[in-house]
Formats: sequence, C-alpha cells, structure tokens
Amino acid sequence: MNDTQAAVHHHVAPQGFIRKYVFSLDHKVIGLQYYGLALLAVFIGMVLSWLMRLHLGWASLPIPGLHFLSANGAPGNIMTPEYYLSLMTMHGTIMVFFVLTNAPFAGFGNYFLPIQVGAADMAFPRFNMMSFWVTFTAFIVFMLAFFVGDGPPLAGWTAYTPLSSVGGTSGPGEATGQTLWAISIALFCVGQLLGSLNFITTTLDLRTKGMTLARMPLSTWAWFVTACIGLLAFADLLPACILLILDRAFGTSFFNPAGMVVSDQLLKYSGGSPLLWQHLFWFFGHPEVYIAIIPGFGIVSHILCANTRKPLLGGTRVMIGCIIALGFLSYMVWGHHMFVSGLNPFSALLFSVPTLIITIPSTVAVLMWVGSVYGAKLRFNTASLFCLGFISVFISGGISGFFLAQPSTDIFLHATYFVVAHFHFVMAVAAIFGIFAATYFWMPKMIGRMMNETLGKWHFWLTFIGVYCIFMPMHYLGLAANVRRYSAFTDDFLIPLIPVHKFITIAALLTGAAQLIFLWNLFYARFWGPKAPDNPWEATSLEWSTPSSPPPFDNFGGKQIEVFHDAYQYGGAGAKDYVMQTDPASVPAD
Amino acid sequence: MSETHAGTHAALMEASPFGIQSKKLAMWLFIASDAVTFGAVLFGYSFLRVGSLDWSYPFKFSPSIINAFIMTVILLTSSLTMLAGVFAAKAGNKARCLAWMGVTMLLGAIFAILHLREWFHMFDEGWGLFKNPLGGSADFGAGFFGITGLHLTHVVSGVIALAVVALGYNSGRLDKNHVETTSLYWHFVDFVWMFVFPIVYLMNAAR
Amino acid sequence: MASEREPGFKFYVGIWIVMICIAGLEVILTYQHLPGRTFVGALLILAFVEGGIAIMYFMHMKYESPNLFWTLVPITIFVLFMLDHIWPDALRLARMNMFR
Amino acid sequence: MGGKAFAVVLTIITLLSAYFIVAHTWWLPADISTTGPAIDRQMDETMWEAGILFLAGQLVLALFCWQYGDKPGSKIKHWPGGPKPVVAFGIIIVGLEVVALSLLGSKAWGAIYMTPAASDAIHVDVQAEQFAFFFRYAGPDGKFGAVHPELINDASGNYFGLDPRNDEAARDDIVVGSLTIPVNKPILLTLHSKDMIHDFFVPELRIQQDIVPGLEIPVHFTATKTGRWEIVCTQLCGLGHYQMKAYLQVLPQDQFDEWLKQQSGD
Repeated sequence: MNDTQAAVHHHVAPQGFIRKYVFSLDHKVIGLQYYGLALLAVFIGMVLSWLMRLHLGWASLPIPGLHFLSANGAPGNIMTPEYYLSLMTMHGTIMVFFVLTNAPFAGFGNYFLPIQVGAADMAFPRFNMMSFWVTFTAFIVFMLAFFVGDGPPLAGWTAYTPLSSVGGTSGPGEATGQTLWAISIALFCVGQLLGSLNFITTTLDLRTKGMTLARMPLSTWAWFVTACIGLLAFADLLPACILLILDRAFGTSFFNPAGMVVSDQLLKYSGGSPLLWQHLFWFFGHPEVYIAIIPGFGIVSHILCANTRKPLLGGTRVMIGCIIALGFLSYMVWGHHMFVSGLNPFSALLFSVPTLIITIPSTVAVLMWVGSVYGAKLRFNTASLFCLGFISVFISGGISGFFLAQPSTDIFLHATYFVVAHFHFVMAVAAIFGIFAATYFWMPKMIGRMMNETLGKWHFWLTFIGVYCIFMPMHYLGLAANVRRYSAFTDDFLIPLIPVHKFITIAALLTGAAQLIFLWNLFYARFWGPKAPDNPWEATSLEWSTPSSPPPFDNFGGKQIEVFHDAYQYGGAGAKDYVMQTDPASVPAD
Repeated sequence: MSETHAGTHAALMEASPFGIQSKKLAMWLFIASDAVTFGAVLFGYSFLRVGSLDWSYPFKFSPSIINAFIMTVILLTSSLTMLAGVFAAKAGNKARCLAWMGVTMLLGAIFAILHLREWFHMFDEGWGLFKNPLGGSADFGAGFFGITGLHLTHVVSGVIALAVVALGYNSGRLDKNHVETTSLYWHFVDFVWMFVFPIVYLMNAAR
Repeated sequence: MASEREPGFKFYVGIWIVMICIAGLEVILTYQHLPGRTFVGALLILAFVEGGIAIMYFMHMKYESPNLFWTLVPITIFVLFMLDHIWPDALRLARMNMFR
Repeated sequence: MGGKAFAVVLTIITLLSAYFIVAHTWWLPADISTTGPAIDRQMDETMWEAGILFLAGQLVLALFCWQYGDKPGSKIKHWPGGPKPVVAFGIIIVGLEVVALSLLGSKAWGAIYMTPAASDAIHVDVQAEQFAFFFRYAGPDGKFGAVHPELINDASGNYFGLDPRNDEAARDDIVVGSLTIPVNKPILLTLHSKDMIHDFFVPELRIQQDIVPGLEIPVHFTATKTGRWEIVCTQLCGLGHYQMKAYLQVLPQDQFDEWLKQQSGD
C-alpha cells in the first residue's frame, strides 16, 4: 500500500543559478526565501512604525526626506494625518501577513518541517515554489500601493467597510491603494493555502521510519496544527477579499448599506452590511492570530528543551493538547473583536465565554514551560534567553486578554491603546521573540555558520527591556482612555498623555535601532562567521543528524534514517546527557 | 519515477494514517478548504438575505427552475460518467476511460453553456451584479451572479483539468490515480451545486 | 486496499437516480407553500443528505480509511457550523434597519 | 550569570509595571453614569485576578531562572509530583476565574445592553458623519421627522435630511452639534451614521458603541454629574478621525428645560 506514498521528491539536485536559488524546488531554499522576504518586510514595517511613533510624539516634527516617500503625504516633510493612517495600515498589514505569517510558519516551517520528520523534501515541491512566488507577488502588489496616485490605503489592516469599500470618495488611498490591498491579500491567501496543503500532507505522509505522530518534535506539531488552521482560515478570507473587490470595482453592495451619503452624494448601494465584512474578516482574523503565535509555542518548547537539558514538563502530550485546543478555540471566539461594533449583545456574551476559556490552554502551556525551567541545567545562550523572554512577554500579553475577553470591560477598553498593547505583546512581540529564538538556534544549521553570542545577548537585553518600555505604558494609556488610530491628540483628556507617547517613541526608536545589531550579526555570520558544527547545541531532533550544515540537497545525504524515540531525550547523567532520535540507545538514567 | 525506487522508499517510511496517495490527500484537503470558501460566500449571501427587508423572488417555474433542474441533472449525470471513467481506469481499460472522461467534459460544457444562456437572459431582463429590475434589494444580483459565477469558474476549470489529465493519461504520463484524484474535484463541483441549487434557485423561486 | 469493498457500477446508477429524485423532491417542495422556516429547514436537510451521499459514495469517502472521514468532515463542519454565530446579527440587520 | 541577570531584570520590570497600576498613576476617568460603577467593579476584579497571575507568573519564572543555571555538577531535577497536579491546578484556578468573571461581567453588560431604556427616557437622535456628530431633539410635538438620505446636505445645514415642507413632524426638530442632557434623567440615544462606521465613546459614561451605517442602534444611560465632557469617535472613519468629536453637556433639570426652550424658540 505504501507505494501510494512514493512521493514526488526523488528529484536530483538542480544545476544553474535560477533553478538553484530563484525558482528552486528545494524546501530549504524556499524556507530561506520566505525568511528573507519576512526580514525585508519586518524592517520596512519597523521603519513605518518609527515614522508613526515620531508623528505621535511630535506631530509637527519634520522628518527629513519623508516627502520623497510621498509628496502630498508629507508636504514639507511633515506627515499629514491621513498619511499617518496610511502608514499605520501598511505597518499592520505588512507585519501581520508578511512577517508574522511568513517567518515562523512558512519560513522556518518550510526549512525544518521536512527535515524534522526525516523527509527529503516537501510532498509537492512545485506547489511549494508556487506558494512562495505567489506570496512574493502579493508583497510586490502590496508595496505598489506606496507609489500609486493617492498613496496607500488608510482603512487599517482590518480594512473595515464601508471606508474600504466605497472607493476614492471615502478618503485618500481608497481609490487604487485599497484595491491593491485587496488583490494582494487575496493572492497571499492562495499562497498560504498551497503552503498549508503541503505542510499537512508532508507531515502525514512523509514521516521516516519510526517517526510516529507522537514522536514528532513539538515544532513540527505546531507547524502542522498551524497549517490545519490556515487551510480553513485563509479559505475564508479569500472570498471576503473577492467580495470586497466586487464591491469596489463592480458596484455590488455586499458590505455597503443603502442610504449612504458621502460628500453630499447619495451612493447607489442597497442592502449590504458592514457587519458582514467584520464577521468574514474576523472569522479569518482570529485564527490568523494563532497562525502567528502557535509556531512560537512549538519553537519555544523545542528550543527550551535543548537548553534546559530536560524534557518538557508533561512531555510532549500536554503541549500538543494545548496547541490543538487553541486551534479549535480560535474558530469560536472571533466575535470578541466586535463587542461594541453593533454585534448582538447576546452573541457578545456567547463569544466571551470561549474567549475566556482560551486562557486555560494558554495558562497550562505557560505552566509547562515555567515548570520545565524548574530543576533545569539552563544554558543561557541567546536562543534560550529569547525563549524565556517569549514566556515573560506571552504572560504579560495574555493577562491583558482577560480584560478584552469580557464585553463589560471591553466596552471601555475596546478601541484604546490597551488593545494595541495587548495584541502587540501576545501576538507581535511574542511571535517575534519566537522568530529570534529560532534564528539564533537554527541559523547555524541554515547558513552553516555560528552567530555571535555577545552581539546576540546585547540584542536580547536591549530588545527585551525595549519592548516592555514600549508596550507596558500603552496599557496605562488604554486605561486612561487613550483612543487608538489617532494621528494627533487634540482632545482635552488626551493632551496630558502626550508625554507618555514621547517616552514610548524614544523607546521604540532605541529598540528599533537595537535590531540593527541583529541584522549586522546575521549578515556577519552569513559571510564571515565561524563554521558551524553539525550539532552545536547538543540537541536531539533530526535536523541535527544531517551530515552537514547546511544539510545536503536531500537533507540526509541519501542515508536512510530511522527514529527510535521522541525528540526530547535529555537529562542523562554523564558527559553526553542526551540521545539523538536516530540513536537506538535510550537515555541513561541518572 | 521508477516503481522500484517508490518501493524501496516506501518500505522505509511510516504508513500514512489514511492509506491514500499524497496527491489524493492533498485533493481532499483542497476540497475541505474550498468547501469553507463556498460556505463563507453562501453564509454571506444568506446573511444579507435574512437581513434584507425587500428581497425579490425572481425565478419563475418556467423557464428558470426547470432550466436549473436540468442543469442539476446534467451535473449529476456528469458525476456518474466520471465514475464510469474511474471504473474503466481501475480496470485498466484506457480507451473506455478516455471516452467516459470525454462525455464528462461534454456534459460539463453543456452545463456551462446552459448557465451562461440563463445569465444572458437575466441580463436582458435587466438583472446585473447591482441591478434589480423588480426594484427590490440589489443584493440578489450580487449574490446570485457572485455565487454561480464562482461555481461556474470551478466547472470550467474542472473541464480544463479533466482535459489535461485525459491527455496526460492518454500519453501515459499520468496514471489511473491522477484520473481518480481529478474525479474527486469534479464530484466536489457537483457537491457544491447541491447546495447552490436549493439555496440560490429554489429559495428565490416566485411562489 | 480499500477498493475491494467497493460495490459495482450498477450501485452507483442507483445512487444517481436517488440523487435526481432528491433534487426533484426539492423542486416539488418549493411549490407546496410551506411556511418559510419549514421550507428552508426541509431544503437544507435534503441538501445535506444529497451532499452526504455525494461525499460518501461518488467521492468514495465510505470506502476510504475511517481516519480520513473522522479527520476531515467533523473539522470542516465544525468550522462552518461556527459561522452560524452570524444569524443574530442578520436578524438585527432587519430589525434595526434605518429605513424600516 | 545570564540567569541571575535575567531574573533581576524581569523582577524589576514586573514590579515597575505593577507599581503604576497599583498607584493608579494613569487610571480610568471618574465615572459619571449609573451603569459605570458595575463596569469599574468588573475592571477592578479582573485587575486583581489578572494582576496576581501576572506577578506570580513573572516572579516564579524569574526565581527559577535565578536558581537553575547550568552550574557544573548541578543535577537535573524534575517537577515534584509530575505534570498532573500542575495541569489540574492551572485548569481549576483559571477555570474558576473564567466562571467568576463571565458571571459577574454578564451582569454589568446586561445592565447596559440587554435592558430596555426607561419609559420616561429623553430620546435623542444621533447622526454621525465624517467628521462630526449631530444631535436631534424631537421638539414640542415629541415626534422625529423622517430621515431622507437624498436630502442630506451639509452645505445647507440639513444634516439629517429632514423634509419640513411635507413632514410636519420634522418642522420643530431641534438639531444641534453637541449633546445637552439633564442630570439624573435616563437618556435614550438612537445612533445612526450617514457614511462610515463611527463610534460614540464617552469615557466618563463608560459607553462605547459603534455607529454603523444602515443600522439604528439604541443606547441608553443616565448621567449622575453635571458638567462638560468629550464625545469622541473611536472607529477609524477616515482622514479626520482624530479630530471627530462633540461635547456632552450635562445640566441641572431646570437649566436643561431653559436650554431646550431657547432652542425650539429660534
């Protein structure tokens, strides 16, 4: 029966630059391509956030050269309110889609999922290649928005209708920019669907001998579950974007109610509803949050074990349970983004219960992590520091979820900086910390060279303290009813808060600057770093049993590998306190 | 790739939990996600319909409903002929399989033609993506043309896919499994229509 | 291999006839002037039966390993079922419409 | 080394973060509504439970990092009692919290959104547009004129699209740019929007409600203090979003009647 699995990947190593590095079928190259795209995107997004923060701190401050980016967006280098909103939209979309989805899931997933299950490549290398290039096209289309007529859209990354659906009359950037946004996101969905198909099929069908589902590393599990979520979530955003395009380009009114009057013009729409867009969007939007964070769960658990030198508390089972529970819950709670948006008050209560229940698997996961630090021989290399940072940041961000999960408190905090702080902590920063941890942990394998630990530690300390300086005060702003998505604070109750914004801005600039250390570290390592051994961290999973760093084209050099136990056989007494997955021996008892 | 390689490779792998080919599994997964896509559109359309105060019921029994019923029968029949093709392929009777696939494509084409014919009738009556000659909510047009358009796209791409697979199968580049996998997609197109027919046609019939 | 348990082609002809009958039944129902909810309910039930038959027989789900069914179908249905959260708002849309 | 440093830094961050909460350095503005206290209580209860979890989580993490660095000769210790009690602990503690919060919270929520407005509530019609709020009082006849979107015209000041010529209910409607209400009197707002989604947010009232085009969303409240507060839009509605605001003027009953008389006068 197994001949049915005889998968595609008996392809020979390609020759020629194009086939090797550009239109490559090799999952490792594609993984690096995704990572590179995310890296480019994250720095663009970061610069955007710098500009936004500067504007929030000093609204009338000229930013040298800004008018080159947009002449009418920043006349005399001073950002206009609408251009602030455009930058905010671009920042949000870039970060959520092209960074938080691409790097931890598509990037590292592509590179390591096949290796960790002992496969030579993804199940469908061609789909894999398509998936990246479609995503890349989406990115290009999206970036075009900066250069079209009236600039990027200003409807926010959630593109709430009717602001996003009635076209140019509703505001600058809504003419062409928003259409580009919709097209780009639709393409992105297609790319991710192809990717998810590949991930799921590879995980289920291409596991090497002995690699039962229970023995898969937690990172693989996380990527697998993420793929399952993405498969259905992006399938929901895709039609939503198509309907949005229909509304914008063909005058349908799915999301536009009757009797809308924009600039004294009665618009010819009838019978649509903005709530429909919000439902369709958030039905994707909440799972998307988990697509961003769940790979972090897996990566952190994986790296933490290698650095605590002991298996995770509760073994892999509890963590897998948490991840799967989160996966299911992610589809039951999207309404908590809409408590005050005209949602039926009854469904608000209905949504708030599963939302609060999310805290249970999250708490259990945190307890497992913290519990496995107990009694460990914790190695404080950069990777493990970022793991610990992840846990701390995830706690902080998760806690504020309690407030937003309840309609009664959300009614005050809904559109305030409290929300900004919450999702930046729990989704953005936590996921980014996961990415950093993975980078410091896996780069030796991916580029074959070690990264500099000292620089890495500097990077960690500055980033860790920095993010707390940026986002912790945002909670306080939120409690003081500081409304988000304001490009300037002119209301009486907001003016006293501007100093806090100045502080946050400075913190953001410094933290952003600290990322340059990381960038330099990465590039230095890539070209001049010391050669990496095959298993620098004394870790056990399959990616460390590849014959070289980076692994050969078919990952294991034609050697057929067999797996004998799960990926976390640490904690033995003696010099070699771990057992590779490929090693029949069992871990020596202490 | 060579069977021998397949053999050796397989022996050294964990069994797939489903015991089916990777590409068949991938097709199933695609079908699941596509089901959600259609689901989302149908839910959206129903949402607007439930919320609408002036919905219009344009479909007369003749010709619309009759036409839609005929289309349903055609699509169901095409599924049957597709099955016949798969049976033939499994029995190793290539010529027979290709013939049945041909019939399936033909039926698919007829379905598309009938569909477009109906569309143009409606355009003549003044229907459109945002036009409603009966004066009610324009969302009927948007929903109807949106959903059936999405479905029609699936039908057409299905016909094309069948053609490609048939050629490949004929030239021996593809095997019976490809035929079976493609058949899954074709049946799914049929499956979707089983929801489109009642929800979009019958529920809008002038009663 | 699963396909041994699979019935012959005649069986599928039977299935085909059944499905056409269901479609016909739906059309007949349409003109029985049933109350709205009953009509919608009946149509949906029939649609699900018909779709189920298509999945189980035309698409051979019944003759694949049960794992496949128990993995794909419940999850997909669960996700789509969750979308039912939108109905309270759809009703609200009608009740609170500005131009009532 | 790294471990101890991390522990110290994390502890400092944690205590500092907690300090500003405990000290209420930045806090919710004083409440001026009858439904607000319930929300504030809910906020405090959540803050207590969340705060304890926050401190516990961060400090325990710090403690372990301080203690269990990779020292030569140190031995691996496993959690005493294994994972089961930990998992159970997590599920029970957080589970109880979930139950408690959702029970308490639903009350506060229901008081605002799931109870009808008092029968003697003063009815004010609110129209939001890019980028302003307009408020309409029914006038002496107590009836609102119908809204005709095609007649809406900011240039001529017909913000609600009223048709006084054919619709006498509309003739005495009072349209003003700021919300003036009497103190201690239930108020019923009907929120609707002319163009985009806007939001009616008065932090002091603890009321935040999106204003969705095509829908008429009722909101009711009772102000308990006289004074002047800001009404701001919290739903991104376009380039002027940040300066879209109006004022809430809460007057003693007699002054309010006075004001209303003047308005209907001219």
